[in-house]
Amino acid sequence: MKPLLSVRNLSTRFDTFDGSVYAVNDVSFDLKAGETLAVVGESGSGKSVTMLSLLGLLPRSTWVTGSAIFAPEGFELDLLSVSKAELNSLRGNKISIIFQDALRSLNPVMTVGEQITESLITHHQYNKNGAHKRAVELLEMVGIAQPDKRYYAYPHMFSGGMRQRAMIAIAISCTPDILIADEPTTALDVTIQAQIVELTRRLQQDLGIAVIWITHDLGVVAGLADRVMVMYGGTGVEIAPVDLLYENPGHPYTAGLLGAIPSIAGSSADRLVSIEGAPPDLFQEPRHCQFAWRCRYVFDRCWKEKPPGYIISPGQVVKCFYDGREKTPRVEE
Amino acid sequence: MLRYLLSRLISSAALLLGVLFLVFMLLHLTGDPVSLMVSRYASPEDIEALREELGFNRPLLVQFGDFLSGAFQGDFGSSFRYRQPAMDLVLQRIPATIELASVALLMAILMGVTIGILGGSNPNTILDSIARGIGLLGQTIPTFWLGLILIIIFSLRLGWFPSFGRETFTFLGLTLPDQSIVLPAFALSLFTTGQLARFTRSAVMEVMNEDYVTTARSKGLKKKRIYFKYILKNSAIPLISIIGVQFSYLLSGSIYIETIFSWPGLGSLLAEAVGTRDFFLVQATAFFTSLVVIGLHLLTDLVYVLVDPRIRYR
Amino acid sequence: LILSLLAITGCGRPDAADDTVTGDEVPAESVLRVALQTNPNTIEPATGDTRTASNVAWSIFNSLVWLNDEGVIVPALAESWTLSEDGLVYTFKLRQDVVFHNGYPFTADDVVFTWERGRGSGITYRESFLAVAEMVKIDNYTVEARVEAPNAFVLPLMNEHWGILSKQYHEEVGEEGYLKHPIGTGPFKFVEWLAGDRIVLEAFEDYWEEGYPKVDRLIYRPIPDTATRFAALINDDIDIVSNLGPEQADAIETAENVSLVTYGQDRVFYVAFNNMSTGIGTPIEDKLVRQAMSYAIDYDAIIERLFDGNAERISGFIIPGNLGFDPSITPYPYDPARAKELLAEAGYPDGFTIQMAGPAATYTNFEQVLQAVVGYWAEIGIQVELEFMESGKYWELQANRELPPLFGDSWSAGTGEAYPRLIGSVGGEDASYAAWLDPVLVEMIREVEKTADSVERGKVYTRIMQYMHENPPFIYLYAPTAFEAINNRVKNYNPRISEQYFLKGVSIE
Amino acid sequence: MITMKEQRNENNKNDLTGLLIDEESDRNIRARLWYIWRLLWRDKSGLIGLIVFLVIIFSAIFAPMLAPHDPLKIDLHASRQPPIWTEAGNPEHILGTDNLGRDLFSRIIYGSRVSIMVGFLGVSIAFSLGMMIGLFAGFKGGRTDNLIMTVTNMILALPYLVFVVFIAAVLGRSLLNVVLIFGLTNIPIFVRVTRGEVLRLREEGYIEAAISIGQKTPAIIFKHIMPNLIGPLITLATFEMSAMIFYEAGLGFLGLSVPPTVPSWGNMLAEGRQFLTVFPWMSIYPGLAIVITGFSMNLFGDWLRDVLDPRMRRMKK
Amino acid sequence: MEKLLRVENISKYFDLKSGLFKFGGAQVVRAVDNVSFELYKNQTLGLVGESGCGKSTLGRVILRLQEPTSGTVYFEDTNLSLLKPEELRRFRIKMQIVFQDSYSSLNPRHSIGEIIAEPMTIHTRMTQHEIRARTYELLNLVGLKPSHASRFPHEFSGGQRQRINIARTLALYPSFVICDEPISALDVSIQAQVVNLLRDLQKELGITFLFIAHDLSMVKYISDRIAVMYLGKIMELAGSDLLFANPLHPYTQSLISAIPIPSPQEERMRKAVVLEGEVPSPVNPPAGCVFHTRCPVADDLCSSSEPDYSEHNPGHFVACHYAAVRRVE
Ligand SMILES: Nc1ncnc2c1ncn2[C@@H]1O[C@H](COP(=O)(O)OP(=O)(O)OP(=O)(O)O)[C@@H](O)[C@H]1O
Ligand SMILES: Nc1ncnc2c1ncn2[C@@H]1O[C@H](COP(=O)(O)OP(=O)(O)OP(=O)(O)O)[C@@H](O)[C@H]1O
Ligand SMILES: [Mg+2]
Ligand SMILES: [Mg+2]
Repeated sequence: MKPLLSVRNLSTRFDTFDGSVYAVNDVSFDLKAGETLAVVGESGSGKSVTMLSLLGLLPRSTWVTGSAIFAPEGFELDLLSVSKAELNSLRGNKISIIFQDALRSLNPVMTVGEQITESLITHHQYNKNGAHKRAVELLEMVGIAQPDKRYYAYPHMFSGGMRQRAMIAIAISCTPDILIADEPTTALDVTIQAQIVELTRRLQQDLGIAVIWITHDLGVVAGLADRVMVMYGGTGVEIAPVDLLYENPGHPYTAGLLGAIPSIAGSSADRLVSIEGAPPDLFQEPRHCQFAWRCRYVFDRCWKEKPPGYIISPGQVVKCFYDGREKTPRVEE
Repeated sequence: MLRYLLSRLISSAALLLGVLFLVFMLLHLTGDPVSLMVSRYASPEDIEALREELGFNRPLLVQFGDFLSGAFQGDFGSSFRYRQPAMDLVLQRIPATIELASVALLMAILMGVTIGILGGSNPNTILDSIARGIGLLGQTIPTFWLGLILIIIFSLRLGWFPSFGRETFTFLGLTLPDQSIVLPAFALSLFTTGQLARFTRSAVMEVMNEDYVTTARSKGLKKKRIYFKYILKNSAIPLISIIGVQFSYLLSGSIYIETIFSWPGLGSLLAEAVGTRDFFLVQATAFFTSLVVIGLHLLTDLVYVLVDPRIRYR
Repeated sequence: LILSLLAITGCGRPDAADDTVTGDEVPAESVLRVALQTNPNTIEPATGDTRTASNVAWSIFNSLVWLNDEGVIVPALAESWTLSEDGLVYTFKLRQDVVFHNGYPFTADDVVFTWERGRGSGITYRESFLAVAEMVKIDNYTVEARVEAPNAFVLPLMNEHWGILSKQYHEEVGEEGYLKHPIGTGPFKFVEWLAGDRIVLEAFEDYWEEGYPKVDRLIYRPIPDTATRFAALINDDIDIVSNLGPEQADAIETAENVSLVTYGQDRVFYVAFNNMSTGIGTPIEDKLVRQAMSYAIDYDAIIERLFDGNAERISGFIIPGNLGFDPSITPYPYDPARAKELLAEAGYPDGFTIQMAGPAATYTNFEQVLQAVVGYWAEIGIQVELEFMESGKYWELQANRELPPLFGDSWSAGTGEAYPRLIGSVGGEDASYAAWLDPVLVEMIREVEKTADSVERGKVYTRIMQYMHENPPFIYLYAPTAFEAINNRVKNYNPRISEQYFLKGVSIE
Repeated sequence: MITMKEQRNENNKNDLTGLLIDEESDRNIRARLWYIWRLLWRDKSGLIGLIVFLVIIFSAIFAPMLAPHDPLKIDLHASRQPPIWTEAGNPEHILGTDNLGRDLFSRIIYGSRVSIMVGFLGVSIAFSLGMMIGLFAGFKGGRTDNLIMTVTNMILALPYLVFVVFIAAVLGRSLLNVVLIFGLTNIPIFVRVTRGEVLRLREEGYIEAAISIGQKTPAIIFKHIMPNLIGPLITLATFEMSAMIFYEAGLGFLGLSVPPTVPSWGNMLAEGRQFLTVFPWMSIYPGLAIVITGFSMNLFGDWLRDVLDPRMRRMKK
Repeated sequence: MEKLLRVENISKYFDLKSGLFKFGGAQVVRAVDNVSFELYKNQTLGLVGESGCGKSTLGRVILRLQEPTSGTVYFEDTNLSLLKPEELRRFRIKMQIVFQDSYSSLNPRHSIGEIIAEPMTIHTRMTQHEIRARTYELLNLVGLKPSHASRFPHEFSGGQRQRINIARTLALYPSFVICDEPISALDVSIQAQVVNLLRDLQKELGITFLFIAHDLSMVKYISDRIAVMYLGKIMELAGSDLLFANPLHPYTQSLISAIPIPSPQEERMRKAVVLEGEVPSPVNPPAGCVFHTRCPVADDLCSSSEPDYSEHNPGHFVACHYAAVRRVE
């Protein structure tokens, strides 16, 4: 089956006064219809920029290269080369996105309801009344009590969880093919996070939306994702089906991440596995493995070239010259 | 909401009281006004008698008390020079000044906000530099100098506008100024235009970086909608609170502009009253100017509350 | 917001301008528009505190007598008058055909009332009324004015400040009401006064002088700024502008629609010395020093450069045109060498340092003149610390005799005689603004007061002039030339040296 | 942020030497200066502002050396000469002369002294007193703070110029008075900014950290608050300085500024005003001097604000 | 076990109104409401709870960085509330705090060396040389290099900054350190570095920790005992293994069940209790048991009367009418 979205060699560079920032480097991944892809990585690893690049939402003086073939039923186009107008007609319609901080993502001077109707009116020629009715339905769908009243509320009158629900309502209002959720629960409490995760999962099943879920919480990923992409220093260092990744991480960084989480069941006597050092500086164009600074298996080659993607098991692609299983540098076939 | 209103009202009243006190004290520091009031030929006894009559030889606080109770009854004393109740003189002049300041404010808003938006939404472009330049220029050209230059160019050389005075016409029962207001209002407005351009520019720049604007773009909304409903509406909020302050600048600036353009408003009255140290008249002028300013502050606060839903339900 | 503000503004002044007419709206009506330099405080002669104010007032009011264009006192509301032998009683026969603007008849009661009111402590020119000790109504059209000692200035003072008020109307509206809406017997009647904006007068159809006034409407517009006044004139927005700067004369001469009117003024600009308070013990008490300082100034350069030649050299407080002027007395020439000699003679070969004050923004170019004067003094070694004060404060200090040893000022005289400026500035202890006390001089001034005969008085004046030249209490700087400009459609405009104007005869083409 | 490469290199070095540390701090100072230079270079308007500003200060300080004539020297025979580039221009007087024949160029140079003095001293007064009161209010909190802020806001709500004019008229003309007026009337704005900053800084973790390690209050103010306060206040100061120069001109116009014998831009404007129609240069050049000075100070102030406010810097990308 | 610190009935209310003119009834935030517990020497007490439930405030009040509204804190035998400001300032040598925000708790204008040396210059008479030596020692202790002393905070990564914070708190050998969410702002790969460091330090120096966090799994890893807070009150307190094995309070139960497990199989097996609704505002806390609005097993009793906070089993404190009676499932 053809993937719904197929991103190839996506790179994004910001030109700033202090120099160029190489925020995303050579990211490739596929997204199938209806599946959930989790993108994990630490702060600054390029998760958000990757997604914003796809939607053309980055500021001026940004350079995006690569391709992103979006192929829902009926048509096919490259998100990175279509016209602005065409992209605009997809945004919020076929592809929508929700952000981490729901309060700051909602217009403070517009009612929540009006913000939901906007996409409907823009993309689906709803009239005012129809849009209103639909918006109330959507509010109800995302679990907001008294939706007809809450329609007229302003964002600041909602609690954190409710705002995120409202954001979800906006995002799914046009029943998109892809929903990108950029750390939607990071700002929320554990108990509220559980509510939102639950809600998204339910809506995804009901509506058959493909979800890209960005997070740095490996716990959330475990329960939510079909496949996982791990990002480090702007590169997708590993992509794998979720079980495979947790059982058998192919990249030293992935392994490090998993080791850094204490397990509830585990004993407190064990030391946590920590990755020494700090994330890389993105001001230099990467010419070698970005993780080399911190990698305990680093050897000469790591400093000389960028590792290509090695398929180490079905569906598991790793960008690393070191073969963890064999405990030797990888040999080229 | 009501409570907010009430507390704003009370603090405004307190503010006014403070203003009265300040004006009163400052004036009394200037020395004795009586000697100014009498004729060139008056004898010392006459002066003493007048001083007695007007009560200037009593303790300051008592005088202040008197002054306050008078003020509450709308009695600000008589202008020495004009021999008329100070309040009448002031009331007569207030409309012209408010008219001038309002038109200037309107001009400033039209020009300043437009310039600010153009600059702010295209940061670091030529357009932005021009916008910043105009903004700065407005803030650095001395107001009265600008006024004179305008007279020379547009009145003397080109003859497009009258150089002085306030002419009016009546329309739908309203007395409105004719083109005679153009030059003075423009000269007066330029400073505020500059300020507003700057504020707008930075407000727009700030709003443009807000997540909700990115969200709006991610919804695939039309550019126009994003501009009006997201960027403008949100940048307007900080601007509202500035407008009160700007109006107060405009009222202040009218001291120069009204003198130059012979605009019959409070500013020229004040310049005159200060020059002749017309005790009660200065007091009344300063008080009513402050009253207008404070009133406007109150008004902008209320508008603020209406426009920004975040405050409304406090 | 703005709209509502405008609305408030609009509603606040329903009467603002619906009936004001500007220039060409109604062609049938002739309108004379006059620019004023300052805002009058009142438009009533006894309280209007500036020339500007009283000139407006004299369009509305009449006195018993007035000065004709030759500078001679002639009857006005008084048909005729007689003076008793002892010079103590003036008997005025009043005109019987005169009515006030509101139709009230003019009678002796009004004259007596005007006198009574004028003696009130709040009246600016109270002195003018105090000069008459008693005012008695003989019958409806006869009054007697009694003075305590013979005083040559009773009639000139009447001319200057006695605008006859209507007693009845004053009783009806009170003092404030009167000043707000003045009623007189003059050629124009009051229509409206928008403070700071305009004063509108209208021809009084029942005016007692046949054939006057010549225009239907008279509008005064206060325009404080020189450049603005100039622009208004060139733009045909104003018909008569006074107090122009000399530097604008050229520009006006080249303009087609306006012409320049120049005339000498009965005003003396001077630097005063103080020997009554702050000047005591300073070098300026020495006559030689004062003479030296007089020699040190290049008056011609000042007049040439700062006034484009448009001012008169003067040799004293009594100037050409004043009674008793002696042309044989010549002004001090510019002679720095002589000045140095005198200074050395007085014991100050290296000069000295002294303070001086001047009023700020009051007279044309006067601040610059004083600065130039100070510059010249510096050249003979006298260092002067010059301070300009806001005029209100300045006159307050002057009245309290707290000004520094030197100060610059000017004094006019509206009567054709130098008496007012003499009595005011060197008239002895009682004179409020005097800083110089010279008993000889005071004695001579008293003599002027007592001498009713003008020829005799002239002789006294000449003596005074001589004395004040030898023994100068002032540095006599110049008598200015006034610049006025009129639109070419204005006819019969005759400004007068006394700075007192009547516009009743002015017509518009 | 320090790159790992550097860290690695450092591992090879022999640490623990005082020498190294001195070298490091030296590197730091130079790096900072270099950084500031780069910031100036990339925002040219700030650079221009700074340069013009420095030129003006320079000319104010060295006025006696720079001015070709005595600014007070009256020469009636040389009065009203137009600037050198007009036909009637006199090479003696570059910008021409005024009504009393004083050299305009020299007067403008000397005038910068008054302007800078008014601006500098005025701001110094407002700055120092305002900062002290603001610090006090912000730190004391409670009723004291409320009272101070009520008074401050009250004064800020007044029509500013009306009061400045009023006070100036009361006090009379002198440089000291002008400085005092601007200095004193601008205290509230410094109070407000200082207090706002103090309240913000008090929330900063490092202040709480300083309290938690038992630091004394004066030390907290001087070591932790003040250095961080200086930035915003200096930015404000540049703006206020240009505003004061602007307002000085206004006072000059009303005849309320420094005595007319002192060459100040405001006075020159006021004197030239009546000749504007006939000898326009008398007021145009002092006017330009005011505009250029204000412009440069504002440009520099804008730059400073952008640089000092990390939020703004990020916005500029 | 030896007690180091005793907190008795401590409360902290914030007054929301300010200004010269106040209208209407006082609005107070009950940030911490009648909390009592004890801390044992050389142990770590974990404190968890949702955002805004008063954890940081409790920490600050214990150290008297904020004055409590009521209640007392005993440090060994000293009643901290009775100390005069100057005494308190000196007392601070013994108790320190590591703040949540590693970025803002270091003055950007001071070098690392100055920052770490500050406590020593305040409280000791050490010479410059001694201070420098101790600074290097501390830097080594927290895994940084002495050459870093002359650098400025912005040159360090979050983890390194947090280490600098820790070095500063350790400068004067404190016996008690509050760690207020020291790792929340850090990246996952860095978190472990700091947690390992804290545990090592405790072992080496015998420090007592109050470890505040909202990440239950991390708290469990580092703490000997755990207290669970909700809306300003402690709901449950017990030894960490005990708490996880047998949570008595419905809130604790749902919290534990909501922790995502980083293992796909287990995560799929987990039956989470998803609590309904939102956390009520501390300005207007619900009557009765503050948790009753979201509690799946609450009844009328819960909404009317407030449960006692009492020792249900030895060492296991809980505030619930139905502790161990009803379980959420
Ligand atoms: N407009 C921009 N200009 C310059 N650099 C940028 C810009 N936006 C992002 N970056 C840089 O790009 C890099 C990747 O940022 P991104 O927001 O994608 O990280 P992230 O993985 O989403 O992190 P987080 O978990 O904190 O959201 C960061 O180093 C960031 O500083
Ligand atoms: N100075 C203050 N004034 C008023 N309210 C305050 C103040 N400090 C804290 N609060 C309120 O007290 C409550 C508890 O705050 P606290 O910071 O202790 O929560 P927390 O549990 O540390 O939260 P987080 O996990 O977000 O750090 C919150 O509702 C907060 O809004
Ligand atoms: Mg992100
Ligand atoms: Mg906290």
